[in-house]
Amino acid sequence: MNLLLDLALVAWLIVLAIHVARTGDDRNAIIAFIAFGLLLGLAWTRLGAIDVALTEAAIGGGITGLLLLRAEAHLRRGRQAGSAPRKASGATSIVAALASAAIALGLGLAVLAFPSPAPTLAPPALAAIDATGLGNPVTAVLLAYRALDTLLEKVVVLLALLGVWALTPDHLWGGAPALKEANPPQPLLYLARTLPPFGVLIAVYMVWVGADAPGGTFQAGSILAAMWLLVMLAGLRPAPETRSRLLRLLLVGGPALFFAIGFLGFAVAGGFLAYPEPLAKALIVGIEAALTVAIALALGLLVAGPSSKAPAP
Amino acid sequence: MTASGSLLAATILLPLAIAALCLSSRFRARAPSLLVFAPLPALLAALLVPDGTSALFPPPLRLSLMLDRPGAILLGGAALLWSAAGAFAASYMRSDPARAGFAVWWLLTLAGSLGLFIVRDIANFYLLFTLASLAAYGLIVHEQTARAHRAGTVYVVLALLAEAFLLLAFVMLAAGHPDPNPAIRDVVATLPAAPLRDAIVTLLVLGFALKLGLVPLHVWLPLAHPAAPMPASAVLSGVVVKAGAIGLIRFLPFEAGLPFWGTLLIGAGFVTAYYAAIVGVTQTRAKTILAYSTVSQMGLLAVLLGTGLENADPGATSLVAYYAVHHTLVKGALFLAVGVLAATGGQRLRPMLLLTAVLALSLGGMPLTSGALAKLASKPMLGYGLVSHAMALAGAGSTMLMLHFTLIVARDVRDNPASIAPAGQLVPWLAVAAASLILPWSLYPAISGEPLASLIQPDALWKLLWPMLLGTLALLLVRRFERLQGAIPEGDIVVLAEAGTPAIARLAAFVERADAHLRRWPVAGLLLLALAILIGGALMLQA
Amino acid sequence: MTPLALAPVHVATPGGYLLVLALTLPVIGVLAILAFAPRRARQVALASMAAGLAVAIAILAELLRTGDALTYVVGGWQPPLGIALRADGLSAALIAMTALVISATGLFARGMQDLSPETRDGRAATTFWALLLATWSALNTVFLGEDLFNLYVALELLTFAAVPLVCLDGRAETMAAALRYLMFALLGSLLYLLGVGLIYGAFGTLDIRILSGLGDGGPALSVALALMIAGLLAKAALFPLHLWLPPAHAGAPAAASAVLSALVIKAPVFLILRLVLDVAPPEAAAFAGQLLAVLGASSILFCSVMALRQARLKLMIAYSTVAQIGYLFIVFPLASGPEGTPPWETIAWTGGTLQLVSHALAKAAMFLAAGVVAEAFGHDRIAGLGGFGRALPLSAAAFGLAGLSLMGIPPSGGFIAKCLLLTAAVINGHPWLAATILAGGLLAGGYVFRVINTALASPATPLAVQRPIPRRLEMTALALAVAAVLLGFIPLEPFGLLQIGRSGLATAVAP
Amino acid sequence: MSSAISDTATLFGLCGAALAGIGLFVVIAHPGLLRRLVGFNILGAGIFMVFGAVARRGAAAGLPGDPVPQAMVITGIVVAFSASALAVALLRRLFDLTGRESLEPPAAGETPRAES
Repeated sequence: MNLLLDLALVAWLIVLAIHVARTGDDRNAIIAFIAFGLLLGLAWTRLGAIDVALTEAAIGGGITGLLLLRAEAHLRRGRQAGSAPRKASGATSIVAALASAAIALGLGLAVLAFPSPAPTLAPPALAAIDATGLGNPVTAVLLAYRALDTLLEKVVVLLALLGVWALTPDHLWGGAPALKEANPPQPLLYLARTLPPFGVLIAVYMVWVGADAPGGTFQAGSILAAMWLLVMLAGLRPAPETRSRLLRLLLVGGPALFFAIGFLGFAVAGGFLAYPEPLAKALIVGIEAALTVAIALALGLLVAGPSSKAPAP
Repeated sequence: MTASGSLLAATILLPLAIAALCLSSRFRARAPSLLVFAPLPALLAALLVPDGTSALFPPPLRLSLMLDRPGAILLGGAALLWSAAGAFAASYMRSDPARAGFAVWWLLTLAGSLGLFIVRDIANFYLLFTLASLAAYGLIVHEQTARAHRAGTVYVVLALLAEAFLLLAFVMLAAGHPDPNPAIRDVVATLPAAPLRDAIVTLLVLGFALKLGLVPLHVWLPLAHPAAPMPASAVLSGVVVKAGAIGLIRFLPFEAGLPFWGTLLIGAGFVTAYYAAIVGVTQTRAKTILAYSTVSQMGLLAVLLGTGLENADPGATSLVAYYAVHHTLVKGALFLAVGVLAATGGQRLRPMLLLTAVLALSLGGMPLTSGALAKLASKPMLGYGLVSHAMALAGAGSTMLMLHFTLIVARDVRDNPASIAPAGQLVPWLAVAAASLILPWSLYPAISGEPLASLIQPDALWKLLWPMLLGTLALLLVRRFERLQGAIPEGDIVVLAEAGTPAIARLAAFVERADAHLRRWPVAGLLLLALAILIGGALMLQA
Repeated sequence: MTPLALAPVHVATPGGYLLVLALTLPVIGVLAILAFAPRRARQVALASMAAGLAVAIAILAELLRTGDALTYVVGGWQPPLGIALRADGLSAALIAMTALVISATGLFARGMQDLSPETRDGRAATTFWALLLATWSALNTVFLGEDLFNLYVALELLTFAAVPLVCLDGRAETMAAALRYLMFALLGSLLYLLGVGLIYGAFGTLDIRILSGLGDGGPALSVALALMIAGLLAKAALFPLHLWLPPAHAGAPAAASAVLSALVIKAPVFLILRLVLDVAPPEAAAFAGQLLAVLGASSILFCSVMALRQARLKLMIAYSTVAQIGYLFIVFPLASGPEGTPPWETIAWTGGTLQLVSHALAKAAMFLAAGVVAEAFGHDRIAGLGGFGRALPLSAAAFGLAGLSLMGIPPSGGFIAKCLLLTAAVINGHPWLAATILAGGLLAGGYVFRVINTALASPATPLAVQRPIPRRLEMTALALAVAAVLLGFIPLEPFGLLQIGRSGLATAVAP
Repeated sequence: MSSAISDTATLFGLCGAALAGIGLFVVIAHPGLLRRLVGFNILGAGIFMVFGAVARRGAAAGLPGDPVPQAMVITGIVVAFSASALAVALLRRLFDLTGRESLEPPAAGETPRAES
């Protein structure tokens, strides 16, 4: 029964992906991709990875979808009438299809050839979790065992934001991005008024339980970002100016706290990014809280794009 | 460090130091007047340092120097010419706004070319060889004319080619050696038994022959030497080409001998000597004729080297050095003469023309001149067979070429207004001319082992005179055919090579089109996947 | 079979904390720049540079003092669960090189920004400092990382820092160049990531040191290595995957070009080296080495010709980068010494490293000099620069000296590098590689001389400087070029520093 | 590891392989930059799914999957999103400046908008 469900899921995913490849219209492709992202979330639950499923659904499908849809709309508005979307030439397509198929085949072979029993780090991850005081092994991996990756990845996000901001025309630098829809439809306004309080609540809850149960800083951050974007899209709150001091301090605050506690480890726990055992959980949850704010802001601002209004004098 | 060692080191370091001081703009203005002093350590070293002295400098310099007899002879003659030409340059370039830059290139070339005569290890030989080659480029293009740029381009291309041949040869020579930077002598000793012997010798001969200007690798020389300012032409033709000679002296195994390669060098040498004489006699510019004469003379040098290599006669190296020093001084004096004569007119012209003619005919072997000495000294080694006769015939060719030169110079200066060249040019010229007459006499007994008296015996004189008469006759014959004058362009077969340029341009255009195609996204993307598939497939098949 | 049964392979060494500093200090500078006002950006950046330079020197000194690699286990979590950092001799050399080039570029950028005070605290200037520091952190992480996924994050950090550098000036063609760069780099990153997933699936660990001790991974390892190497090649812009490099490196501001060409593309090359040397099984390494050498040789020949054909100075230098990177790939077959000699004890290993470092210094010098030229005359068309040597003698000298190193003319680091590679080619019997090395030198001579000739020319109307250039700005390029030349004085034999920390490794190549 | 878990993991692993292939195809063959970005996201999803299969196969000690690759996927998703955002911003700016939506020179019949 479960296998049938899985097969159907896989079939849908592949059909949607092929649709993205074949459809002539970008908007059509993006909508298919959003559906694909949601199904992907479902697939992740089938793979026993609730944390990933939440992240995938929120970021992979939702926010990425929004980003792409906005871009598509922008291009559509600016496009001249009659410039038809281009398609790849036939020969290129055939060769590319063959080459991609060969790669997929190789991958498939590799997947089938994985050793059995599978090597796994689940037991040691679980064995070491007591030292962190956490209950969710994924959070333990993200914020303790492989905290360096997470730390660098936070910097990656900030850097991407910096890169987006760097694309601002010089006279608009430091101003605010324009996110508001020209005529926000009523349902959007309604959602933007009602959803955010619940969203914030869910996010806070997620950070809190993320230590022990599925959920955590990314998931919470992306939900917060989604709420914020909703508010900005509906025009209930303007997007902040990118030069705003508070904004920048909040953005930097999460990673900075992470670094600070990491360096504190030198003094009290014998090494960088090491946590003193009794305080480990408290410190980690603290870091997560600060990171959640930073992530939410960064994700929202990444969707909002470079500023399009000159900074207020 | 002994005094001798310091003197040897100063040979290289003093010119480099002066060049480095030119970074200061105040010093730079005075640099040309110092050119005369830069080669003095070399001169002193050649005179004072005993043969066989060596000096080692610790890492990171890894420099080791050694003075032997051929090196000392070449070093002394070259230093003399460098010094005199330096003095000449200070006067000649007086009003050239770019003379400071000229001085820097001069000093770098000087350091490289003199250092080559005394360097002992293989890496620094290459370094100094490169220094001399590349810095000479600055001298060649100094006048910034279209001619100079064409000459410079041809020169650089072939110089870099020579570098490439030599680098590979040196690396192959040193590859089997435990010391990463061995002494040249040590690796050459192992050369005859080396597994890649013939490849190495091919590369060495190609590399040095390019420098020496052996036909058909000579094309750059008649373009480059005349393009430079007069004093620079003198040192390029007099000294810098000898880098090829010292290279062959140092790197060919004269102890063990290589008969095949000896014969090959003899053949190439004669072809060069005759070919350059014949092409040279069709030329109409004095400096170009001198350049062809240099090519021809380097051919004769190659004959001497080839003979030594064929007979496994290490003594040949001293003889080659002796012949080379004769050419250094005479050719240097002749180039300076062209400069001096151009600034001279009226009554004073006649004695100067006479002296120029004597110098020119010295290359043809005129009795009592250095040319005669050099030829007589080499007679015993060449024997009395075919080679000896061919050599005499080459003397006839040289005589023909140099008479042609004298006539051209005389024609060029016929209408000069009455004046006299400044002393700053006249004195250096006379000094080199005098040295070219005296120095070979003083060295003769040591080189040939025969008393000076043997030089004035009648049969020795006759051996020298009949080729000269033959050469004179040949010239008279040539001058009957007016059309021959200017019939062959300067650099002769370089024109053929340049005809190949469109093909190269087409190839380059093809590369450009290919690049534009490869850089298209789908193509590059597919290539990326293809690489992944190729690597993956191969690894899976292996596993 | 499970890696857990093994004793810890990484034992933290006393100086290990230096590695953490090398990795984190520049990033902290980025955070500070974001948090502070724009006008503070350059002070923060210069302070971070001083600190970073000191750390790099300390790492090198510590390595030489102890004669052993530095190791740090982050958070005390032993791999495979945690992440380790490790600096062996090669890493330390690269970290020092990075610090040197970044600091010089920083000084240059400061001087360049001083030329136009009105934009000094503007968008491009402020962003540049943050991106420069981020690049530095990313590079150090790549050179120090032992964990393949950690290296993935570092590579992405590098991409995200490098791409905006390309289009800082905001012109349309640099946008296109940046976008093309970003897309191809992403493709490369994703292929690499795919390989990481397969390796984890096969071995349950991503630690290179643990992996090097494990056996054959079957098809999964083969596919993984193929994908990772191909992906990294895309990021290294080796021919024929160089589509993005020339416009990106030529379009960026001079200081950015210098960092991109000198340092950024070295990161994927370094990772390929580690994969082939430490992860791939011997036969796979041998095959991959052959293939990489073929690509490297094609790169040298093809892109040198392209460099020769360029009308613009910066494009010429950019193509030269692709050509010079080729030399790093022909090291692979050359470094397989006689039976039993591990690669890092061969002269080719020293030669390759020296080529990497001397190219970094020389190429940075060239781009900075070209930047000065473009700034002074308002364009960089070679045909229109006749006689620039008279107006900018120091820049012309810097270009010439750097050119010596690229051509492999003594005395320079490039010469020693090419000499060692050539010797290795002769000893190991690779005549084609030897010929390629020489031909590449000749072609490089061609394009360098073209510029030198232009610099020395004296056109009828002397070239007018549109904008006076302070001497100090020119000195930076000259200093880098001189450093490239001074590298020519290291000994002509396998270099001790580069062997530190290698010998303990159970190697894949030497059985 | 039970065989059901193993089957699911393998199934999704193969699905990941297929998705990666489709994503690669879109990225390489499609001239439109926006579609290429969608392709990148599909390629990324495929890759993450291979990680997911690996994680699922590593279910042990009472955990439904190996947490280490799961954590990597979370990191990877955020990085992939950042890349998409940067690419979109670049694309929009390029479009605003030139009217181009693709990096290849426009095919015959298409007229590029005047440079602004």
